[in-house]
Amino acid sequence: MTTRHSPRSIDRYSPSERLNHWITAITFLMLAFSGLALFHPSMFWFTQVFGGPTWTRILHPYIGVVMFVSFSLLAFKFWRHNFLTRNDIVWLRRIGDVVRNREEGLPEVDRYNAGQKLLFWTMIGTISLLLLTGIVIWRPWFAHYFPIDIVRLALLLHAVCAFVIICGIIVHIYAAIWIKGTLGAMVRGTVTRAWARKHHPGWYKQVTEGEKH
Amino acid sequence: MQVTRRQFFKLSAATLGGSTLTALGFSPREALAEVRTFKLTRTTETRNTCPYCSVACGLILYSLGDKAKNAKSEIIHIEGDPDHPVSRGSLCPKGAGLLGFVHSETRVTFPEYRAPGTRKWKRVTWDFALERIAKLMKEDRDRHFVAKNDKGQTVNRWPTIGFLAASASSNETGYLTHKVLRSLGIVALDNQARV
Amino acid sequence: MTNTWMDIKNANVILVMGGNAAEAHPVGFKWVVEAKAHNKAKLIVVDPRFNRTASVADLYAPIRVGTDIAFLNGVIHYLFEHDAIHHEYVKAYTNAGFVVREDFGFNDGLFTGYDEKTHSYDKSTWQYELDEQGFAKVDETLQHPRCVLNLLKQHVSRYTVDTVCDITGTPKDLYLKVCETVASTAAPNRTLTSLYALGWTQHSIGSQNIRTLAILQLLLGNIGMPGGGVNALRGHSNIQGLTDLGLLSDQLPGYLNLARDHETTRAAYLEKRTPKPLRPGQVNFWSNYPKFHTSLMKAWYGQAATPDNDFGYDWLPKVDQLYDGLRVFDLMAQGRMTGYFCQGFNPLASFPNKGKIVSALSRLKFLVVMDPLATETSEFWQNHGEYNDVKPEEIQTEVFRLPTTCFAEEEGSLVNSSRWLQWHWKGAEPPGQCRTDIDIMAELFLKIRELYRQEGGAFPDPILNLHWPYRIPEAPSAEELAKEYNGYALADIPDSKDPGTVLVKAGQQLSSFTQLRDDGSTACGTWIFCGSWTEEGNQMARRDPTDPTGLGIAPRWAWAWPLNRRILYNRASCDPSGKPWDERRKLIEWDGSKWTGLDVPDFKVDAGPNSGVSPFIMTDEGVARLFARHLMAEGPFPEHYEPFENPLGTNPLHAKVISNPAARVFANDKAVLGDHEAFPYVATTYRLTEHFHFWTKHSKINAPLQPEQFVEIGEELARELGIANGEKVTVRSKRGAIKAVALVTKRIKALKVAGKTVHQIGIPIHWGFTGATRKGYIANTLTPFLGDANTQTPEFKAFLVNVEKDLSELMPHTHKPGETHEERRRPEVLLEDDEPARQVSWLVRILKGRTEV
Amino acid sequence: MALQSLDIVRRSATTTPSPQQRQTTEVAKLIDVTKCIGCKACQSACMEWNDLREEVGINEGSYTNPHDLTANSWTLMRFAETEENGTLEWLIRKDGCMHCADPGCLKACPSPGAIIQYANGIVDFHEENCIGCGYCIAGCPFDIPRLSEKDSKVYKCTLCSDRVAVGLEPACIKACPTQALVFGSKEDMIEHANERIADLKERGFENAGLYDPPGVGGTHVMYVLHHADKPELYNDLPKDPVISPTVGLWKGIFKPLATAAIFFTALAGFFHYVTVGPNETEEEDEEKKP
Repeated sequence: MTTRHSPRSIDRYSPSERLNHWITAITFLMLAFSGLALFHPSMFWFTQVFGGPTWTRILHPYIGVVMFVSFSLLAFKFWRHNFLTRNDIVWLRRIGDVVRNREEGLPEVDRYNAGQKLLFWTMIGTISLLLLTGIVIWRPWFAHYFPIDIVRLALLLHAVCAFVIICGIIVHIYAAIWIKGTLGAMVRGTVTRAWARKHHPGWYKQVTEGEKH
Repeated sequence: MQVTRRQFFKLSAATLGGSTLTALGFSPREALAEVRTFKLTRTTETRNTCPYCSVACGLILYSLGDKAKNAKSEIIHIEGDPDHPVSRGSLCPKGAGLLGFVHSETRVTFPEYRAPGTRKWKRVTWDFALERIAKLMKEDRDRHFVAKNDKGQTVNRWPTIGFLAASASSNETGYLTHKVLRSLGIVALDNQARV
Repeated sequence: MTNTWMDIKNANVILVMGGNAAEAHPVGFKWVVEAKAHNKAKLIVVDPRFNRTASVADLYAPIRVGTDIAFLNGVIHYLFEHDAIHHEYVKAYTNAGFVVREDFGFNDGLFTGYDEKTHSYDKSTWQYELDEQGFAKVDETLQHPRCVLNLLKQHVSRYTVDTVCDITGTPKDLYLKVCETVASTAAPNRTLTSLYALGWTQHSIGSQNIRTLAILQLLLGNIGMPGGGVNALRGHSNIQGLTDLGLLSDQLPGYLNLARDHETTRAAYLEKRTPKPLRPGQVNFWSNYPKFHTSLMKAWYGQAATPDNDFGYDWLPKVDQLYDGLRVFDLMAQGRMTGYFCQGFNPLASFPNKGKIVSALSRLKFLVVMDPLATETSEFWQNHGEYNDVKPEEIQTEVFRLPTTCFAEEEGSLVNSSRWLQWHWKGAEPPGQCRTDIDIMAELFLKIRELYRQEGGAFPDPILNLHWPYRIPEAPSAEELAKEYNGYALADIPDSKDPGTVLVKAGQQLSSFTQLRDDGSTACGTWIFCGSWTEEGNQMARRDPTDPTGLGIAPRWAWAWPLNRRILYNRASCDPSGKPWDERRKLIEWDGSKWTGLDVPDFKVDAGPNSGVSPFIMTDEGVARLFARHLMAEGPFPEHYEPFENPLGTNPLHAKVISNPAARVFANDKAVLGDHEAFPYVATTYRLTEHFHFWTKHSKINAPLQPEQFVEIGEELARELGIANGEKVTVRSKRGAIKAVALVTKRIKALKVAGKTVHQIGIPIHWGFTGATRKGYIANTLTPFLGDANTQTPEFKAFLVNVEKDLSELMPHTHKPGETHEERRRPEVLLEDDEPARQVSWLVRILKGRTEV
Repeated sequence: MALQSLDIVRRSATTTPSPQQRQTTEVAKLIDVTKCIGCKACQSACMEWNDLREEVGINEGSYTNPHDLTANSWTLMRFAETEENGTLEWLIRKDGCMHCADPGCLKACPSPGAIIQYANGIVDFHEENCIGCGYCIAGCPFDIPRLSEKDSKVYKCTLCSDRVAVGLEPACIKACPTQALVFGSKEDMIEHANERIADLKERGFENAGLYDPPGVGGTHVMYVLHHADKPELYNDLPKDPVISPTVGLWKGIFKPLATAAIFFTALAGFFHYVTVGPNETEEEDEEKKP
C-alpha cells in the first residue's frame, strides 16, 4: 500500500475504506437498535427512532442487506491481515497484561492484534449467519417458503448471533475509545508514528520499510 | 315499532358503557386493549325466513338505521332467529352466507333488453319492457288462442305461451301469478316441483 | 312431510335413502342428530356415495343408482319372512283385507292391461271386487288368496336377499343389517322415519320409489306416529307452497285440477272428481270437491261467477294433455311455442340435456326472465366460450331481463316442508329499480286487460271479468292476497248443525274449510289454506315457539295446513279402541265425547273409537292403500325397472321389460340414449351443502367454499384410467361433454352387479358461466331428457357416461402453505365487453405506498 | 376503553402483569367432531360476521376449500378419508385457533399489546399493534396465525371476542346446525363432552375422548374425537402439542439474560476506562523515534 507518510503520522486507512467502515458501522448500529427493540420489551421504545414499530420491522431486513454488502466489501479487503499467527496465541494468553495497559514484552503485533483478528472472524461468521437466518424469517417475502421448524431455528440463531456480535462490537467500540488515537485512524485515516510503534510494531516496520533515509 | 325487551337492554348497555367513560373525563388516550365494537347495537331487527331450502329457518335481518325516513335501510348482517322452533338460531352455510346473495355483485338492478341477433344487453325502462311484453302476448294470444278443439268441444286454452313459476317466491306471489295466468288461458305452467 | 322437522327427534331408526339430508337440509338434520343423542336412535344411510350424511351414520350401505325399489321390495320381503309386521295396524288401517278383482295379475314384468303402442295401461282390472251396494269386499281373516296382503306377499317373494344384492350391488352383510334394523320398528313403541328427496324422485320410476317406502311404513305401522311418517324433504323454500297453490300444468289451487277436454259441462267435471266411498261410513273428504271449486271460482271471478254461467266454468282453460316442462321444451324445440317466462327459475341449468334447451330457447320469439340475479338462462344467447358456445347473431329471440326483489325486500308467507305457512317481513328497500314479482305480474295483467278493453280480441271474458279488488291495482298487498286465498263469506253462513245461528257473517274471514259452501256464498282462493288469515288476524305470523310436551310440536308457531294439523293421519297413532300405540308418544286421545290432544286430530272429531271410521279420511276406502288401484301409471304394486340408461343392458328380473313401460319418452330423446358399451360408467348428479343449485354461486361467501366444478371418481376407477386427484377430466354422455376436476375418493366403491363390476361417477351440479365461482359447465349437459311416468320429473339420478383424462391440463399439484396458485390460475373466459384485469406493476404499487414492503 | 375495563390475563411483550384481579368465568368452545357433518356453516358465519371475503381459489381435488387457513378464512373444515378403523370413515375437523391457556403466539410476539389473553380465556389479536413480523406464526404449536398480503397484519379466529364481550355466543357456534359446536363455561363444556363420550363409547368408539392438550396448559377450544388416541387421523391434529422448545429457548430465559449481558458489557467497558484508564502514547515516545 504505497501511501504518503508525513513525518509525524502514517496513513492507516484510505478514505474509501473509512467510508466503507462507517457505512457498515452506522447500519450496524441501526440494526442493533431496531433488532434489540424487537428482542426485549424493555427496549421496544427504540422503535420510535425508526418511525414506529411497523417501520422498524420493515426497515431492519433491508438495512441488514445493506450492512451485509458493505461488510463483505470490508471483509474482502482485510481478510489477508487477519490470519492468526503464533504470536497472536501468546498475545492472547497474556490478555491480562493487555487489559492493564502493560504492553512491554508482548509479542510483536502486526497490522491487527489477536483480539481484532478474533473479532474479525466472529463478525464474518455471525453476520453471514445473520443474513441467512434473516432471509429465512423475512416476512412477507421469504419466510413462507420455509417449513416452520427451520423458521423457528432461524429465529433462535438470529437472536444468538445478534447477541454475540453486539457484545463483540461493544468491545470493538470501547477498544477504540480505550486506545487513544485509534479513533483517529478510522476518522482521519492516519495514526501517529508513536501509536503505530507502540501498538502495532510489526505493521509499523512493514509500512516504514521503504523510507530508509 | 315498539322497542322489544331485547332491544331495550341492548340499547341501554351500549350507551351507558360509552357515555360514562367520556363523562368521567377518561377519553382513552389510545386504544390499548379493547374488542371490536359490537356492530349490531343500534341496528333494526326484522324477522324473515331463509329463501333457500324447505327447512325455512328463521332469520333476523339487521339493517342500518332505526327506520328513520332519511336513512336507507341497508342490511348489514343476517343471523339465525333463536326463537324459531326448527332452527333455534342455527343456519347452514347457504343461510349464513345470505348477505352475499342480498349484496351480490351479479344482482340485476334495472330492466335489460336484448334485440334479436345482437350480442349485448341494452338498458331499458320498465314501461318499455312491460308494454312490449303485453303487446307481444296479446298478439300471440289473439293468433293462437284455441277456443274449440278439433272435436268441437270448448277448451279456451292458449298453449303457445309457457311459464315457469318461482318456488322461492311467496304464496301471495304464487297465488296472484296463478290467478293471472289461468285467466289468460295458459296451460304450459310449471314450477320447481317438476324437477 | 307427514310429520314436522322437530318430530324426527322422536324416531328410533332414521332411514336416509334417496336423499342427502345432512347436505341438502343441514338444519333439518339437527333433529336426526338430536334423535341419535337423546333417543339412542340409529341412522341408516343408503346412497351410491358415502356422503356427509353417512359421515355421522351408524350404518352405511352403498347401492347402484336406480335400484331403490329392488332394495326396498327386498326389505318388505324380509319383513314378511320374519313376520316383522304391525298386524293390528295393517289389518285395521290399510286395505290389506280388500279383495282384488280376479282378472288382475302380473307376469314377466307387466301388469294386466298393457297397451304396447301407447306405452300405457288400461287399468280397469286394477280394482277391488265390489259387492252389490258397490262397496269393496273385505276378507277380515286375510286368508283370501286375492286379498291385497297376500298379493303383495306374492309380488315381493321374488326379491330374495341374493337377487336384491345382485341387482343393487350392496354387500350382503350390510343389506341384512339394514333389514334387521328396519324390522325392529315393527314393534308398536318403535318407529322409523324416512327422510328422502330428489334421490328418489328424479328417476323414471320416481313415484314408485316413494310408494314402496309408504308400503314399508304401513306394514311397520309408522304412519301417523310421532317419529314416523313419510317425510319428503322439499327443495325450495316455497316449493310446497307453489305445489299447494297448484302452479302446475293441469292443477288448480288446493290440489283441484283443470277439466279435461271431454268434460264439457261443470256437472260432468264435478261428478268425476267427487268419489263415492268404497267402504260404508267413511269420511271420504274429497266428496266436498264442489264446495272447494265453487269457492275458488267466486274468489277469482267474484260477482261475475253465477250459478247460471256455471260459476265461469268455461273461463278456465281445459287440458288435452299434460304440458309439463319436458313437453313444453320439446314443443319449443319444434318451434311451436312463441313466448316463455322464467320467474325465478333457471331452466338452462336445471332442465336435462342443456343442448336441447339452448336450441329450444333459440326458437322462441320472446323470453322474459324475472330474477334477482343474472342467470344463465337470461344469457343463453351470449357466447361464453367452451361453457356456452353459441352464435348470438343466429339467435332471433327477444330477451327481457326484469330485476326482481329478493326475500329480504318483500313481505309474504312461505310454506316449509312440513306444511307450515310462515310470514316474513321486509328488511330493506330493493336496490336499483327492482320490483316485486307481484307488482310485475299485476302491471302486466292490467296492461293486457287494457289492450283487450280497447282493441277486443280472442275470448276476452275471463280477462275482463277477473276479480281485481285490490286497493292499489298495480301493487296488490301481500295482506290482501293472503286474505283472499284464506277465503271470506259473501253472505251469512248458517251453522249446518243448528240452522238458527250464523256461523260466519258476510264479509268476514273464514276460519275452516268446513265452512265452505258450493252455492256461491263463500269465496276461497285455496281451500287447504283456509284458516291462515282468520278474523283473529294473520295466523301465519304467530311466533310462540312453545312445545307443550317436548314431542316436537309447536302448535302456536305460524300455521300449518290443513287446519294447523302438525302430524297427518295422527288418528293412526292410536289403536282402533282409541288407546295410543305408544303411551310415551301420545298425540291425541278420545275423551269420551271428542278427540283432543296435542295436535289437531286428523279425523272426524266426534267419531269415537270402534265407530268403524278409519283414520285415512281423504281416501274413498278410508284406509291406507297397500294396493294403489288405478292411481299410479305403472302399476298398483312397485316393481323394479332399470333406468333408461343402465349398465346391464337388461333387467335381471324380466329381460322382456327392462325400463319403466309406462314412461313417456319422445322419439328424438330416445335416439340420444347412450348404451353401456360406449358409456360404461354409471353417473348421478347431486347437490353439495355449500351451494343451493345455481344460486349461491353468486354469493362471495359461498363461492370460495366450493370454488370450482369437480366430479367424484372412486379410487379403483381412477387407478384403472390413470387419473390423479386434482387433475382435469372430460366426462362425456351421448348428449354432450363437460370438463371438471377429478376428485379421487375412497367414498365411491365399485359394485358387483349381475356378475359385472359397475363403477359410479358423482357429478355435483352447482357451476355455470355467471356468478362469483370459477366458470364451469352446466352439469345437465349430460342428463337424459325423459321423466317419471306419473310426474314427468326428469331422470337426473341415473345415466351413463364415459370418462377420459383431459391432457390439456397441468399435472397434479399438492398445495404448499401460503401458496397463491398464480401458476395454476386457469385463464378466465373473456367476453367481448370484459376488459382483462389491469395488472399493476409491483414498483407502481410501492411508489403509491399501496403494497407492503 | 382503558385497560381496567377488560380483564386481561396476559399482554404480549409486556413484562409487568396486566390488571387481573377479577376472577371471571373461563369460556370454552367444544367442537364435537362426531356430530359434525362438515357443512361449513361455521366458515360462512365466521366470514359473514367478521366481514371477510375469501378469494375464490381452485379445486385441488378436495372438499377442503379454501385449502388452508388464510387471513380471510379464520376457520376451516379439514376433510380426511380413512379406513384405518375397519369401516370407511370421513373424519371432518373444524380447524382454527385453539385459544391455548399458555399461548405460543403471545409468548413469541415482540410488540406490546398486539396479542391479548383475556380472563375468559380468549386469545385475541389486536391488529393495530401488530407489526407484521410473523413471530407468532413461529410460536403457535398449531400453525394457525396467517399473515395478510394486503396489510401485513396477522389474523386468526378471535372466538368472536366482540360478541362474547356483550354476552353473545360466537357466530360459528350459533350457526352450527347439529350442535357440533357448543359454547359455555369450560367446566360445562367438559361435562357436556363427557356425556358425549359416554354415548360414543356405547356406539362402539372405545377410544372416544376429549382433546384438551395439557402441553399448552389446556385449550379454550376443545375437541370430542371418535379416536382420541389417534388425533393425527384428523388432518394431523398434533398428538400432544407444546410450544416448540426452540421458541421456548428463544423467548425464554435467554431474553433477559442476553439483554443484561449486553448492558453489562457496555458497563464493563466504562468501568474499565474509569479504573485502568485510557492507553495513551506519550510525547517522548514521539521523540524516541530514531
